[in-house]
Amino acid sequence: QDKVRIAFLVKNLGNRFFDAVRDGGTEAAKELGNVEIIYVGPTSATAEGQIEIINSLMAQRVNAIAISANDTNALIPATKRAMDRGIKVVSFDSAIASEGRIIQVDPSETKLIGAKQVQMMADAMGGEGEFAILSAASTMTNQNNWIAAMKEELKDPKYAKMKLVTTAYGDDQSDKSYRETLGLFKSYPNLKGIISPTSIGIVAAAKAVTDQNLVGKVYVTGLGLPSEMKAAVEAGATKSFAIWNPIDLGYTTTQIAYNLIKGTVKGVPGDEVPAGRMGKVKVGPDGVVVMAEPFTFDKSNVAEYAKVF
Amino acid sequence: MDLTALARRREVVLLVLIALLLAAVGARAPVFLTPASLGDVLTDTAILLMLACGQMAVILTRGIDLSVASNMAFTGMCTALLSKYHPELPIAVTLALAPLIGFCLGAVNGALIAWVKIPPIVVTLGTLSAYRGMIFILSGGASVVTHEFSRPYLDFPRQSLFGVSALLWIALVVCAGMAVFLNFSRTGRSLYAVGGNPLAARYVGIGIERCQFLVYCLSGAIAGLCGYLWVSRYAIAFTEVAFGYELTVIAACVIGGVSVAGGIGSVSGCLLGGLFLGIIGNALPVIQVSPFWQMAISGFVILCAVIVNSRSEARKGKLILRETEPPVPAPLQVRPETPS
Amino acid sequence: MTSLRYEVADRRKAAAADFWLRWEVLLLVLLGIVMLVNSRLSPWFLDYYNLLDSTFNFSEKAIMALSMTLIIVTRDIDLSVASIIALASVFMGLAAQAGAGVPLLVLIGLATGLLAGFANGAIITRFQIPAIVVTIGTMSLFRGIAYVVLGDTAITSYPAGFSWFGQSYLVWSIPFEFVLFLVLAAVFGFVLHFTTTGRRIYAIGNNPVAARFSGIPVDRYRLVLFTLNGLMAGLAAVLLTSRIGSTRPNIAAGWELEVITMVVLGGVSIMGGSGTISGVFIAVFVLGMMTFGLSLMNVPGIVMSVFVGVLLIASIAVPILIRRMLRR
Amino acid sequence: MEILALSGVSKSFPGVKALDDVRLSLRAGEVMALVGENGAGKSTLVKILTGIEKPDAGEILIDGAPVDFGSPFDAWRAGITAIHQETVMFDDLTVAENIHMGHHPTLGRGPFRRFVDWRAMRAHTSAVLARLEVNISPDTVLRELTVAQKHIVGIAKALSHDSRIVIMDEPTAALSQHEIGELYKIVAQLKAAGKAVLFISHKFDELFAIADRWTVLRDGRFIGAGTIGDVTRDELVTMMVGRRLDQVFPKVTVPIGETVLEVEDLSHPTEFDGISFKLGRGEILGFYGLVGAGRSEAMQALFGITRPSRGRVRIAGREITVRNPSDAIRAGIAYVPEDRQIQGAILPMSITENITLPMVDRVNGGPVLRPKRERALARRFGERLAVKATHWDQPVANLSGGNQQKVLIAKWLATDPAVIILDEPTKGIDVGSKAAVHEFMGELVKSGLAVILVSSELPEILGMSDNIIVMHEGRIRRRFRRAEATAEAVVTAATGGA
Ligand SMILES: Nc1ncnc2c1ncn2[C@@H]1O[C@H](COP(=O)(O)OP(=O)(O)OP(=O)(O)O)[C@@H](O)[C@H]1O
Ligand SMILES: Nc1ncnc2c1ncn2[C@@H]1O[C@H](COP(=O)(O)OP(=O)(O)OP(=O)(O)O)[C@@H](O)[C@H]1O
Ligand SMILES: [Mg+2]
Ligand SMILES: [Mg+2]
Repeated sequence: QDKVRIAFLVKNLGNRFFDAVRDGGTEAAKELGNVEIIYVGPTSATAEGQIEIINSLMAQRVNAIAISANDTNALIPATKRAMDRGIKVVSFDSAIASEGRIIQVDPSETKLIGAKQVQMMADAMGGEGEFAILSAASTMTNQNNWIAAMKEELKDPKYAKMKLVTTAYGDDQSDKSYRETLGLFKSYPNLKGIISPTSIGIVAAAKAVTDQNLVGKVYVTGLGLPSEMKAAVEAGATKSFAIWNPIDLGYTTTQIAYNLIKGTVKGVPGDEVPAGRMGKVKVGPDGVVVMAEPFTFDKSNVAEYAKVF
Repeated sequence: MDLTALARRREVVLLVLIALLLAAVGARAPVFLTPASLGDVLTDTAILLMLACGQMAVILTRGIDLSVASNMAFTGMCTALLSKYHPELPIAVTLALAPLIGFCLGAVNGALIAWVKIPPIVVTLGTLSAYRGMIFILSGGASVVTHEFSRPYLDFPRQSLFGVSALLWIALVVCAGMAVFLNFSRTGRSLYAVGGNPLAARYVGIGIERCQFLVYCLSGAIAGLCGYLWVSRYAIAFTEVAFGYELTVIAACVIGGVSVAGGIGSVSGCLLGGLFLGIIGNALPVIQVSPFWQMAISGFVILCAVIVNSRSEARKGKLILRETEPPVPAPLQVRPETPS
Repeated sequence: MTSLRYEVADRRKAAAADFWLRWEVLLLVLLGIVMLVNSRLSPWFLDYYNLLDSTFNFSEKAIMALSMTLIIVTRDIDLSVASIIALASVFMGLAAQAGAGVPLLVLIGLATGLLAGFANGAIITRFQIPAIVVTIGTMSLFRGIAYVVLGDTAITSYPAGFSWFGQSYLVWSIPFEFVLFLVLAAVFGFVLHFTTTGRRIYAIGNNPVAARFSGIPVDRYRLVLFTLNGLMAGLAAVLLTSRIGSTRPNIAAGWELEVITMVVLGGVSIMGGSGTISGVFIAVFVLGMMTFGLSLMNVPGIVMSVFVGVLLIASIAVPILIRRMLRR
Repeated sequence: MEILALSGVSKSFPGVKALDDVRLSLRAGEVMALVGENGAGKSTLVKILTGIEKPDAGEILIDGAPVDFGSPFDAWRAGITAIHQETVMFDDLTVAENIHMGHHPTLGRGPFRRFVDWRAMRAHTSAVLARLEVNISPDTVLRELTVAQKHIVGIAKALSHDSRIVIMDEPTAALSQHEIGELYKIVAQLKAAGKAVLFISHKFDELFAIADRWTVLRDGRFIGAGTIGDVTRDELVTMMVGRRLDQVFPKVTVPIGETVLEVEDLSHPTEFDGISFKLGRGEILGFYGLVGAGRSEAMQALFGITRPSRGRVRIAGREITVRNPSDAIRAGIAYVPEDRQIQGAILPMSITENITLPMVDRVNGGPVLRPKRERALARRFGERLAVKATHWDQPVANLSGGNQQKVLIAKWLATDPAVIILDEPTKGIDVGSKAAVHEFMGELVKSGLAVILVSSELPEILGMSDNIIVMHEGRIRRRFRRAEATAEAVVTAATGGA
């Protein structure tokens, strides 16, 4: 019998986070047997690039496509066409709007992610002072959702002494993020912290803090990869940062896609999908599957995880 | 030189513009004008300045090197991998190897342009893609990040000598070397000839091919060196390093008055052009202009600069009517001595 | 009249080598090779529907390559096309948010492109600045405006019927976009090769000064061509926006170089004055089929760019080298 | 004593055998005239002697020893310098650098010995320019010089090097009478200093005035050589073209008809002022002046290339506004520009396409191309001017200078104009073609055209014109009727005298 082919279409290639997701997928494939994982992504993180790849995956008649979308809506026409041809489409990490996929696997809940980062910031800077956000491109859905969630969380009276001064955008480019960080230092001499909910931004911001000898004065936190953040944590620029487990994410997504292909579940809200070592996952409203709270890394555990992803 | 002639020099115009720009930014955010802050700006712009110098040499010969950013990223990745897998190698090796790798990539451009005679824009458009793709093939798409580099690799450009960072020293040496090369070497002068009038250059025996080959090698070597400096500065090497940066480099040259038609340009103009862009890039976050404006503003500034340039360039005709003295030179005597 | 007359033939006797060294023939051979290799390597390649669907990947770029051909033939270049797409898409998006209907949206897209192209042409001809310099500037400016307007938002509220342009099929499952490209290619080919306008465009590309002395309004032609190029970018914006149903400021990033690559691979000299639409037409397929084949083998896009870069250089270098060898 | 000898030199370009078994010898202290029709291969020979082109076969001997020039630099070191037919200069560099490009003086001493010595370069430039007794600063950017001054710099460049052989390829073609006189003196100076001069020109008067010996080429082949005293002009011409030419200026006088063109007070803020004249059917109106007198500028304004600040133009009594060249073409004005390579021909395009370009819509009878019609027209006018080509689709770039000029005149005749402006129509054209052009002007006026002839060649102006206008520094200095024009009076007016 033919192999079951599941394609992982990621935002862009060369991103360790997604590489780890793929590893999770491969792990699940091995367990399931007879599953082939295809790992693809555009050069730069654009919707057009992803659409081209969806077209080619459709032509190859893969059985399922798991997508981390560069654009919530732009992929819908393409994925709809794919679904019309019987290809199961699930999205993970960065979602496609509900009509363009069957299931969205959220690594964590937006609200949790926002709250977590504000909490880490508060811990690092002692609960009071000015801080800024360094985001990626201004167009990224999940970034913007998290920022909105952070702002919501800040309304909590226990954060009353913390002041969000501005949001800067580093376009997920190291040099730009770095420059933006330097700009923040100049514009806000009293700045005590930076939250960067993007793995490239957080590295650049931590590097800028170290380079400017501001360790101990300005703290960087946000979402990052242990392997990339190890140096920053060791230098003291970052006390703690968070990320969900990409391996579990890939693993679960593969399990869900496989079950959809086999027809064991439909993927409608209320379904319980068997997901190997993750147990059963429950499909929530709008076809969203939520995994766990983001995992926090600090001096105690970063070195260990840096070897993994 | 009288005052109007001085005012017509592009470098002077640019200098005034930069002063105005600094004043305007300083008025909004005085912190920007502190020596430390200006030092940061200079450090941040150093790589751009070097690249612009290399690019200028290319543009002087009527060429263009669109592959600098890809070259830079490739070389950066090579040095990064080297640092990752052979952290024991002394920094001097990296410093020698980076320009060498860049040189080789530039030499490929140069050979195709000079001897196969493919137009520069076509060759470098091709290598722009090809070199970028090679990074992915080389690294398997993975990035090299902070803790994977050896200490000296990351620290070297930040070491300071007489209060100036090594990065700036390198930029200074490269730019000064370029200025000396272009103004005081026969080869440097031939570049102006090759770009100004290739036919005439051929008639005076200048090896056009040699000059073309040379400038791409030079631009490549500088890009290679900058590749290491860039990666070390931002402590990350990945496929998309400096993506699209070639256009910023060219913009710096253009603002600095380098003529894309070839034959016109100076290192000082180029440096001012680079600084101009560098200051804007660094000032916007400081004066809290929304980052979304940054791109539009640089575009606008580039347009303004080239329009102003073109105005001051505009030929004022031959002014036949203004000549008052009839052109009757004294009769020429036949003198038998040998011409020297 | 005095004079000893010379026998002057009407035209040169064509040699066989001339035919085989014609760019179009070389490209056709190349296309053949690409098709053959791909069909060998992937079982999915030679599939009617797959091939037709793959045209979605390049139709918009190919349409822009047509007008870009004219621009490059007149010795100019336009690096701002991709940014014009972004700008036009943004304005369409704003109009859609304000509740504009489909015809109005299309009109706005085309008009934005037209105006942006006109702005390029006006600055270039009015101030006599090289096109490459001006369009590097407007490239940032136009996309910058898109960022200023959209900031961190995306526009997705397009009316239902709008998706027709980029997603519909005509007879025999041929995508509308592709048919549009074929029609436009025929029109552009006719204009460039069989009309006096085309003749004048070649004259301008070969020697703009002499063209002006021959009574050709050179700057007006350039202005019109840049405006036309803007219009084509506007059209591409309509198609692309309709196809993906959303607008972001980074839409079509990097397309300018892909479009220019198509044109140059099509044998259009970047120095102006030579090149044919048929060459560009074939080049579109060479690139389109090659990337489609590679993507069927799940080769990452960035690795494809190595193929594209090498193909671009090799396809130009090899005939030059062959000619040089033949001359020996 | 023979210092340069060439034998058996051949050179082919794709499709043309430019030189075929050519020989030539030069002796110290003499001027050798090299003559031949357009396309005879003279410039190609110069390029071979200066190392720009490599011969396919043959031998170059200097002082009896064979040499092989790998590059122009080798030729330069061997003591050969040339003033080339095309002005080959660097507009954006200074005079000093233009003269020294390719062999800048260096400091020669100390750690910086390989550095360019700007001081020495300037000083040397001043010295060379002083020897030519011209007042140009070495630091002037070339772009700011007049055409004549640029030419002087070109000459200075050739003289700046202590060369033994100086080649001048049509050096006088763009110079005015006055500067030609200066040049003759320089040639005499070189001769006296024991140099060998190879002088190429289509003007026989000057050849007989300065040359000692002659060599004739025809169709790339050596025809003959000898001493200038032993040959007559007619004999030379016969050798060049392979037949006799009897008349020099075949002036055809037709009665001047009604006024077709009337120009009144045409002015420009900086280039010319108060240009007024009338031109009748069948008239040839000559415009004379030094290079840079503003003739071309005025004509180009008339043709719509530049915008005049005031003035009126009437064609056949009707006032017209010329905003651009196509207005002028529509009104029946044709302008054959002086700069063939840049303003005139579209070199990579075919003869046919060049000829039909100004009226491509009319020829094709609509916007769609009809190759047959175009070729018929090209053949008609091309044959009328005896263009030498292999086929009508040949690129103009492959033609010799003279044949390019013929194509250009054909191009403008094809527009069927009422007034044709010929700006230096015989600049750099050989006798045969020149006679053809002159004869042709006669035919033009006979057929009722009015001709404006802008020329810096005095005999041509005097020989061909019905009326002569002399310009000086942008203004009309004097007008002459044919009968009252003498060489002295015209030159005096041109140099600003009364
Ligand atoms: N680069 C070239 N490629 C092809 N043909 C050439 C080239 N250069 C010269 N020719 C041809 O070689 C022949 C000799 O040209 P050349 O320029 O030497 O003539 P010439 O005697 O100097 O004529 P003129 O008096 O018009 O300057 C001509 O037929 C010309 O068309
Ligand atoms: N200083 C200069 N710099 C550059 N080009 C010049 C200069 N002077 C003259 N020219 C060129 O030479 C041509 C001659 O122009 P102008 O009208 O000044 O003189 P003219 O009287 O027509 O001289 P001629 O026809 O003998 O060259 C112009 O078309 C112009 O292109
Ligand atoms: Mg010649
Ligand atoms: Mg003139």
